[in-house]
Amino acid sequence: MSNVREIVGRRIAKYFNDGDVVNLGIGMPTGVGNYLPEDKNIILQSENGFTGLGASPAEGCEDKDVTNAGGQLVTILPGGACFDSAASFGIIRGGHLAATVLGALEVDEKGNLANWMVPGKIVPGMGGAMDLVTGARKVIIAMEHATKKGAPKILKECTLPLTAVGKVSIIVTEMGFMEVTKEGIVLKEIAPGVTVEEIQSKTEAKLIISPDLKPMY
Amino acid sequence: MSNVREIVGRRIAKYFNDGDVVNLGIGMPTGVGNYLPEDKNIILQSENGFTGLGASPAEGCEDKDVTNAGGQLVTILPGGACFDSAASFGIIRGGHLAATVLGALEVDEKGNLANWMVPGKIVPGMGGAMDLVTGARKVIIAMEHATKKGAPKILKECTLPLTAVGKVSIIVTEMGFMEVTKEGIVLKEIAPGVTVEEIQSKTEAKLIISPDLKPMY
Amino acid sequence: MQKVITREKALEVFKDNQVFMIGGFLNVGTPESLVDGLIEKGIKDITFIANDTAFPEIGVGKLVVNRQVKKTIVSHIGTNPETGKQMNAGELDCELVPQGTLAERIRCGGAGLGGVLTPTGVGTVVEEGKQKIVLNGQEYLLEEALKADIALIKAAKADTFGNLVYRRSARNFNPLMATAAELVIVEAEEIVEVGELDPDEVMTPGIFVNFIIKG
Amino acid sequence: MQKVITREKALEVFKDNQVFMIGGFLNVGTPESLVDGLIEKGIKDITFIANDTAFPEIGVGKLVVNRQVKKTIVSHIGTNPETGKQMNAGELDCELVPQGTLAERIRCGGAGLGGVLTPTGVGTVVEEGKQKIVLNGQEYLLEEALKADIALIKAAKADTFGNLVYRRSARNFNPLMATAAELVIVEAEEIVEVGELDPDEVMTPGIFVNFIIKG
Repeated sequence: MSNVREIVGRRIAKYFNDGDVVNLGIGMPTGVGNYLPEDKNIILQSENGFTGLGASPAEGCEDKDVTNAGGQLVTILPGGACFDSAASFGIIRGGHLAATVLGALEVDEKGNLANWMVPGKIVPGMGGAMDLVTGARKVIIAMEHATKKGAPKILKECTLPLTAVGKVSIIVTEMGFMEVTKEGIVLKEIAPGVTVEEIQSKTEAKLIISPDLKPMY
Repeated sequence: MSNVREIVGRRIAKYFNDGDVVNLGIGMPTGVGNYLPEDKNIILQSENGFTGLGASPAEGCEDKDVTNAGGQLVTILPGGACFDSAASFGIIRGGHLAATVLGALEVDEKGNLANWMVPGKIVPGMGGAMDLVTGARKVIIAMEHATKKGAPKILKECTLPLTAVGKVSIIVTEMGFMEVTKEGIVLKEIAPGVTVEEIQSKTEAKLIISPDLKPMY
Repeated sequence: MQKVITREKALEVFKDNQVFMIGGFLNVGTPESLVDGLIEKGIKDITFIANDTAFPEIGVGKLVVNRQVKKTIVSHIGTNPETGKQMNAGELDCELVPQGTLAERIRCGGAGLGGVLTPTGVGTVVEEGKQKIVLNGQEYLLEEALKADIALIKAAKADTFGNLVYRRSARNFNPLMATAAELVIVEAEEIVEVGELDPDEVMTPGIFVNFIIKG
Repeated sequence: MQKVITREKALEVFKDNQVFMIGGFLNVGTPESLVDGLIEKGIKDITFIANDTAFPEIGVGKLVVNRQVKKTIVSHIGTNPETGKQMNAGELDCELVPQGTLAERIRCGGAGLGGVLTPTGVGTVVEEGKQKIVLNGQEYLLEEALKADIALIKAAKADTFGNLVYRRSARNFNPLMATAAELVIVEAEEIVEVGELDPDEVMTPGIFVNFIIKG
């Protein structure tokens, strides 16, 4: 799993352009922050109310009023700015984020996403996820390719209650980098040591193999 | 006219309670600020973006960034706060003003107000007036009782385009203090030297004379 | 117009069956001393509007565990399993609202707006029972204003008139909620005299604030 | 990502037929050097969204007098008789919007909201052509979002990343407009290095800002 986080995190971190404003969701997406390229200025937005999200504080430098959206103590980098929740979601909903990275329970070939509840079981609530998926210019899913039991999470059609309709752009798992297009899900990069057959066998949706398929690093 | 301003200003200033947040419109209403009682804390809100509106600055103390809604240089008192236009009208529309004082072209016995345009002639625009009239808990009209030509401004029904419907609570002129009720306009106080016949003759709406009619000071 | 009062005095306004807005995001920026007051007073049938239900033993989460809460309107309950348990058992009415929508609904309540049109939630269960309005080919949900009887607000600094300054991510829902309740009670880490705050640094104008306690 | 540029460079982005949002309230908080740039460049068929049309010889008012303006969306034109004259002659399309509604429409444009429901204007000519929606017995007008190609913003201070601080009543529409345009150009009285502004004093986060000139 830690290996999955690193593979996925490294690949997504490479995706961003200089100056991009990005929101990283809780869990695996948060880990993307560890791999941001040093030669680009990627600004992280934290939906609880600031831009310029930085690393965990050094011991003794913790500030009880500076946490990420998961409640973990973090730092604010020089150039950061704080705001209230309405302004924060104005940024998110208003299309001012180049991208958001979120986890998924299910994602499908129409770009639908389900990541906020399993009826009768877990109902954590949508928090900021619905706004993030609706408003960010690119929605990038970071997740393990299949469930712990091996069941596909990339489906023809989501079965769980949706977070948003048709908004997912990119899916990155430990097996590959995929783009959601009108024609379906295109496998553009495949992880070293993984075959096209293997990734398809763990994917319910029929993958379109890019004629230009590359290894994923 | 300067006498009218003083009579009207003094009477309205006495109307406020300690702690009231009040917005004074441009023109005669602004003058109300000169007569605020010293023993009460009346907070003036300026719709261009602050609370704690104070008097004109002393010479040499002008600040180009501190003006009232009429563009005149003013001051901000200790305890004042600045905000943007959306927040300013949140205060106004949201019922957080105890009262607004505005001028009128016409006002009628149903509490309708017309003060923002004369079709084909002057169209200054409504500025903040429509929001003020809609949102303030009390709408107080400060004006000369009749037009310069002597025509009534307090009508059975407004003829000019309305600023808002049924929102006027109080009308104060150099002739009297009137309250708009469901039954009609009640004359509650009359200026010294003015008779009931005189004020009625300059008023199109039929005035209800308060059984408790008092002199206006 | 003495707004700075004792905690004891502030707690006297709490009654059963009131609707509260309570600032904070996973307890960051939550007025904990006031929330604890709801527990001390044994206030029942609380409805609270907040970002989340915090944790079982922290902040507003304690109210849920204590079964003092009739209804919550929040965006997230995942950090407090007790909320989900009571909800699934039909013992707690829990309205889940997307976080950005929650912020806007509260802001509308304070700003005299009836509601806003948001694209968030279109095509999901969130749209159930709501008007859908199409503008320029885009679908929006009409989300209505929220108001409360009492807002419990946490500030870093207050002057004695109630002008407030928040710190860092402890700001979150506090300035919005301070506009949307009949009565606004502030728990401030520091209380200063009028005139000590620059008008430009004030984040909530004092005109919104009724009472201030030292927290 | 060098945001601080020369005035000359900034003016190069202006083209005929663009929609501008221009901060200011009777010219307080108006980016005058940028507005003068529109005159110098002879830009035509401008649509501008602003609080007012200022005065004939000051700020955005000069654009009207110069007949560079096709349309304005403002709350007030009384201080610039030329606007009314051109409007009455059918030479200028002037949409008059209540000031609070104008602020909300711009905010909606920046925040991805389709519109808001306001009680302001109900029963007046402002309601013409608009959807009226009744909630809990109260009538509201549906007022739609506004966006622009370019926002011209005046700030007291900017850091080189574009974090902005406004002063006193010069704030007005500036922070709203900075969120609602494709391109945001700031005229700042003072430009400081990144890190010199405290995150809590920033009123417009730098992520909204494309270019900064010294004004």
